[in-house]
Amino acid sequence: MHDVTAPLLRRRRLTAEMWVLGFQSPEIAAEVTAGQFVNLLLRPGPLLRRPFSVYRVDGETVEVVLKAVGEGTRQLLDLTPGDTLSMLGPLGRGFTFDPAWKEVALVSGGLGVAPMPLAARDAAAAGLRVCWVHGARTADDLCQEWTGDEVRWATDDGSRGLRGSVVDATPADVPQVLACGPNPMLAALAGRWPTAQVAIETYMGCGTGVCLGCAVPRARGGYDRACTEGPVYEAGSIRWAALPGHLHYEVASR
Amino acid sequence: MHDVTAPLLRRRRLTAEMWVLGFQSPEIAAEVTAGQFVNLLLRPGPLLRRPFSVYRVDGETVEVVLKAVGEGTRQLLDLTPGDTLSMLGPLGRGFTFDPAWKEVALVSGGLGVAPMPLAARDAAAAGLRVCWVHGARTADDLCQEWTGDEVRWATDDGSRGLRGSVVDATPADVPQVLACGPNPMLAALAGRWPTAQVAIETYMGCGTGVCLGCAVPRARGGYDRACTEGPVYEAGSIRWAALPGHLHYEVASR
Amino acid sequence: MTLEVGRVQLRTPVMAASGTFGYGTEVPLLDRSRLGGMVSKGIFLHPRPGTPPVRIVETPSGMLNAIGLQGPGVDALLRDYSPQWAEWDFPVLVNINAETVDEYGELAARLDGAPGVAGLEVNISCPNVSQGGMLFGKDARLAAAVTGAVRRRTALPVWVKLTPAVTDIAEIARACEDAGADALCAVNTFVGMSIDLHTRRPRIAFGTGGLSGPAIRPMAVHLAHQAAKAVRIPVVGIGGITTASDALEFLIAGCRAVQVGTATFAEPRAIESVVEGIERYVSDNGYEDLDALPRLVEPESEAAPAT
Amino acid sequence: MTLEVGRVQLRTPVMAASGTFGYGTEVPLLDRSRLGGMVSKGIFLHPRPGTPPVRIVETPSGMLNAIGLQGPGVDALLRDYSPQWAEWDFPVLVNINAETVDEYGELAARLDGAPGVAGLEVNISCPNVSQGGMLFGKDARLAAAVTGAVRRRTALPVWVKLTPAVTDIAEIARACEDAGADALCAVNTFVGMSIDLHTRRPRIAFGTGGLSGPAIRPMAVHLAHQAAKAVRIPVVGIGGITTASDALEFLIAGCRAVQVGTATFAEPRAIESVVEGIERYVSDNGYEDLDALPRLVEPESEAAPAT
Ligand SMILES: Cc1cc2nc3c(=O)[nH]c(=O)nc-3n(C[C@H](O)[C@H](O)[C@H](O)COP(=O)(O)OP(=O)(O)OC[C@H]3O[C@@H](n4cnc5c(N)ncnc54)[C@H](O)[C@@H]3O)c2cc1C
Ligand SMILES: Cc1cc2nc3c(=O)[nH]c(=O)nc-3n(C[C@H](O)[C@H](O)[C@H](O)COP(=O)(O)OP(=O)(O)OC[C@H]3O[C@@H](n4cnc5c(N)ncnc54)[C@H](O)[C@@H]3O)c2cc1C
Ligand SMILES: Cc1cc2nc3c(=O)[nH]c(=O)nc-3n(C[C@H](O)[C@H](O)[C@H](O)COP(=O)(O)O)c2cc1C
Ligand SMILES: Cc1cc2nc3c(=O)[nH]c(=O)nc-3n(C[C@H](O)[C@H](O)[C@H](O)COP(=O)(O)O)c2cc1C
Ligand code: FES
Ligand code: FES
Repeated sequence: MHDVTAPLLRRRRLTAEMWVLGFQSPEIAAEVTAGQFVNLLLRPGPLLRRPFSVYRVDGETVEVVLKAVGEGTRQLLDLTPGDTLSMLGPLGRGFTFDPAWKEVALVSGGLGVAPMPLAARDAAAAGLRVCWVHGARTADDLCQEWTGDEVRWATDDGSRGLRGSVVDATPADVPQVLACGPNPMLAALAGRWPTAQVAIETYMGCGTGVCLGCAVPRARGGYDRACTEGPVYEAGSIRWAALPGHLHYEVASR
Repeated sequence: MHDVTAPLLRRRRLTAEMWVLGFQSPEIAAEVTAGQFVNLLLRPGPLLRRPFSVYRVDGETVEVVLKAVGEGTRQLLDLTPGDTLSMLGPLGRGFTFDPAWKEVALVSGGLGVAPMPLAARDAAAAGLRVCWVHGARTADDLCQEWTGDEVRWATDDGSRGLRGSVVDATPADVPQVLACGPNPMLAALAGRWPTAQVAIETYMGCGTGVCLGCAVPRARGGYDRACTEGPVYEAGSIRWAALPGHLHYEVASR
Repeated sequence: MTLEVGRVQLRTPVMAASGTFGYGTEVPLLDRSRLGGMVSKGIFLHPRPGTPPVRIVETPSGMLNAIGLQGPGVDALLRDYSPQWAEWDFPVLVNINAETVDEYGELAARLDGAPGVAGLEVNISCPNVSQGGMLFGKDARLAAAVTGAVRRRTALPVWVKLTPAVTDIAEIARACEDAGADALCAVNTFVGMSIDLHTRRPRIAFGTGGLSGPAIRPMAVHLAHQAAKAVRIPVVGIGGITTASDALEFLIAGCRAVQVGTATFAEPRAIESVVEGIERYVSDNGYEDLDALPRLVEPESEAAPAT
Repeated sequence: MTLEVGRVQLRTPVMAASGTFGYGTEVPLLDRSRLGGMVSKGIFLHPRPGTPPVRIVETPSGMLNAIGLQGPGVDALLRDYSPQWAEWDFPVLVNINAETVDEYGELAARLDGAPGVAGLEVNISCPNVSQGGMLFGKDARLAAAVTGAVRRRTALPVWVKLTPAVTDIAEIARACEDAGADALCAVNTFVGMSIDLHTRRPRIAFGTGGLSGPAIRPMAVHLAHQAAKAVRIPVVGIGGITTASDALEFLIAGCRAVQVGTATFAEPRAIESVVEGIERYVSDNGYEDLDALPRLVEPESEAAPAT
């Protein structure tokens, strides 16, 4: 784990609301694997760090993808190149890849696309064929960047690809699925692919395993820590009903 | 009183630590008189506004002078041209000028120089001869910008002008004195020129007269409000012993 | 959005809190047509000079204040302000303060029937000089005694403003209700201290100060919720409200109205945007009016938290 | 800067607070040589699953948490952690929790003499199941009963961690001292609530949560100061400490040491810079050591504030 003072190098837009920010962070770039995250601290800024999956790595650059949903993400999008923040990572346990699968579907909804480019990289390294499945509300919200051998789109309104959910767009016969997106989507996926690997989001206090704030309810009973044992889990091992469907609050005014 | 969304237009350095920031704020520029202040709100930023004397006015531009002493001033100095803040003002009652004086000494220590350029402007407009007296710890800390008919410098170490205080550097026979600086300096001045007009600093809650936080102890007993009846007072009317000598705290970590 | 709260007719559910709005005579910029009502700066029977500076320090997302209830006394209030208030189209409550139970009663009697006074807000966070300086608001019996004394001496609506730093706010809320309060206000500032490392003195000259601002909001919401569950009279929520979302937390927690204090220091027009935001929430969600606002969905467990 | 506090030998005056440092086994980046000591996550006699998510929400300059004292129980603690602690060169106190007075005593007995356990920190902010869930720490008699029960069952140093939301913390501090505490820790989190406007439920699934972080610091400094004035045993200051200046406020207010909690979430190395800053302050001011640190210059008036 490293605590890197990382300058913003560049940013680019993916959709009307989604941006990619690239920070210089050589130690983390060198170590991070698909599904791991970094925890970002802004000063001045909110009290706690903000966790983000690593989107892509390019040399010494670590990319994250985000949209403004609250104070922290707003401040992140207000950074100008050269501004620095503290980047703690890589954190958590990412996806694992088994060459025996031969093929893998990378299934994401909305911002859940975040861990997928690295997953595609690591899947390819493991010799796997990659089927990229990505969905959003409507065509304009789709992240156009994709990597793999095949791509499938899904939109709620049918404006691009399948009209329906990414779960429906995923080839039924694919041997393994790696997924990320809103909890209800992942819960649906767990019904069909209980052995899928899913990267889940929880609120986090520390991101390093000491606070027990990031409780993930397990099917076997009890909770463990998204930041340490997770954020990637076997879909069938999660007690989905005990996870909040949406994490849609924001720190109100300060 | 106006609440202006004011963009930073420019900044320039006065000393190693002192900077002038110029904001576009036409309504306030048009109305402000010497000794009045503006109350600046940064978002994101500290809870309360930060009061600053108006340094100079240039067309639609309102200038303030400051150095970094805490979170608010640090954030102000981090602004880049184009960034906006909320500027409330003009606030308080400034200096008054009487043509009968013929001459006036504008006496300032350190950042106390802040209200003096406007005072020189308004004094000249009232037909007064201006003697500019400015002091600091050492020559490097002196604000070099001055306006008037005569200038006198004072430094604690004698590196420029008189070695000693600005009070000593002020011509003994000047008919009227307008002063600003640390409270101990103003208290010393009050001993010699009880009818001097002094601009004093207190911590402020609202800056607009509603909180009673900016208490100024008066010689006649009781307190009144630096933001409303002040910040300019007759030196002899203040109970100096009841004013804190230094306002040197800073909001500790948040 | 007019509504009646504790026998006072409010124009909107958002009022200006005591001590943060003066006597209502110096309020810049705010569009007063959006103001539900206001509470005056706290007044004593006699004039008080207040505490020496420093009176205010900023703290993380909050501030400490010790003004010492500087004020002109009730005679001057009746002479200088109450006639003006009588002209205004929003209600003014007078925040009353005293050092003994009798003095509270006396003050209430003096204000009874005064023009422009729509009601009394009883600040029980005052030290009881006859009992070693303990705040009236910290003891259910004393809080009830003050409420009763005020109640007996005036026909005006009586709101009692609760002290937050108590072991059980529900007990005190019930005591005030039983003693005749028309409404409760929750909460006042929390006692705090900040120390200057250079002088090794408290930054606030008085020593301690009252903590207000967003920092206290989660505690204030909890206490207002506890109070609202304990009584049948309306509760007015106070503490760290800056935006409409903040105000709505109090309303959903069971409050009938709110007061905004510290936030107006940074944003003199804060109350306008709070009112607008509440209106928007009510209409966006298709509620008929504020009374139709659904209340908090209580979690299963109501036990005290184990962190 | 080694010092003895409440019969525990600390390496520096800055400790890691319970619940923010796990069991000390997963602490990234921090240079442990600067750590004065640590307090483990709170433990119960039996394993506890903890509360369902959401457990944490951020608030202005603070955060609410309701972890529900998730933990493996004392057997697992003795098996998995205490042997490791015995190898470490800084003291580990175990934060003990229970639902009855007897259970506190039982837990203390189980930990007595365990390797690597330097002392007990008694968390009295637990609901007393046999008395309607009122926190032990809210009542002087109950707090003393818990302290006494622990004291009788162990020879280990006993520190008692005070609950902040009480009418009179000095009374409870004295009761714990009289019942045999070696030190007091002030303070634990403040109860708070935050409401989700979309679901109209508390954001914390449990309902309420404990407020920590810089927001609470002015209150914590005040309460630690009140406690320190009330007792002769040492007081350990806790609440919102992020920098050395914050820690020094507690020390000048009369505390002998401090604990850092929430700040380490953002800055895993916060404790290092707090220790360095204290050392610098002590040497810059020419004090021989921490004991020579002068205490607060009390203002003339000590009455409660009238805001
Ligand atoms: C392992 C992990 C990976 C993530 N990866 C990404 C990513 O690649 N791209 C992306 O846009 N977002 C990602 N998130 C969510 C992201 O952390 C939140 O959107 C962000 O913290 C919101 O911060 P804010 O200050 O803008 O919002 P606020 O709502 O103001 O934040 C308030 C608090 O809630 C937390 N929070 C709010 N929303 C979420 C959320 N959805 N998940 C977790 N915590 C939340 C914040 O961290 C903070 O503590 C990830 C979360 C986790 C746990
Ligand atoms: C009428 C008036 C005019 C002023 N004019 C100027 C000026 O022209 N140039 C300038 O540099 N400074 C001026 N000051 C002081 C300036 O307001 C403070 O330096 C500034 O508020 C410090 O903010 P901070 O966040 O950097 O410091 P912090 O110490 O972090 O601020 C904490 C709190 O203390 C207050 N505060 C801190 N120092 C002072 C101070 N010296 N006076 C008043 N409040 C203080 C802040 O407003 C804030 O509420 C003036 C103050 C007043 C009252
Ligand atoms: C400067 C100041 C002065 C105050 N004066 C009084 C007062 O005279 N009487 C009173 O009952 N409350 C007083 N209060 C408390 C407020 O009315 C309010 O209860 C408290 O500040 C919490 O709300 P807020 O966080 O919105 O400010 C004062 C608060 C401040 C900040
Ligand atoms: C996530 C979290 C878990 C905590 N768990 C415990 C606990 O198990 N036992 C306890 O006595 N205090 C617990 N606390 C309280 C802290 O030890 C500390 O008293 C409090 O957080 C205030 O300090 P701070 O502001 O530095 O965090 C916990 C605090 C947090 C934030
Ligand atoms: S976020 Fe603290 S343990 Fe996972
Ligand atoms: S700063 Fe509020 S009255 Fe002057």
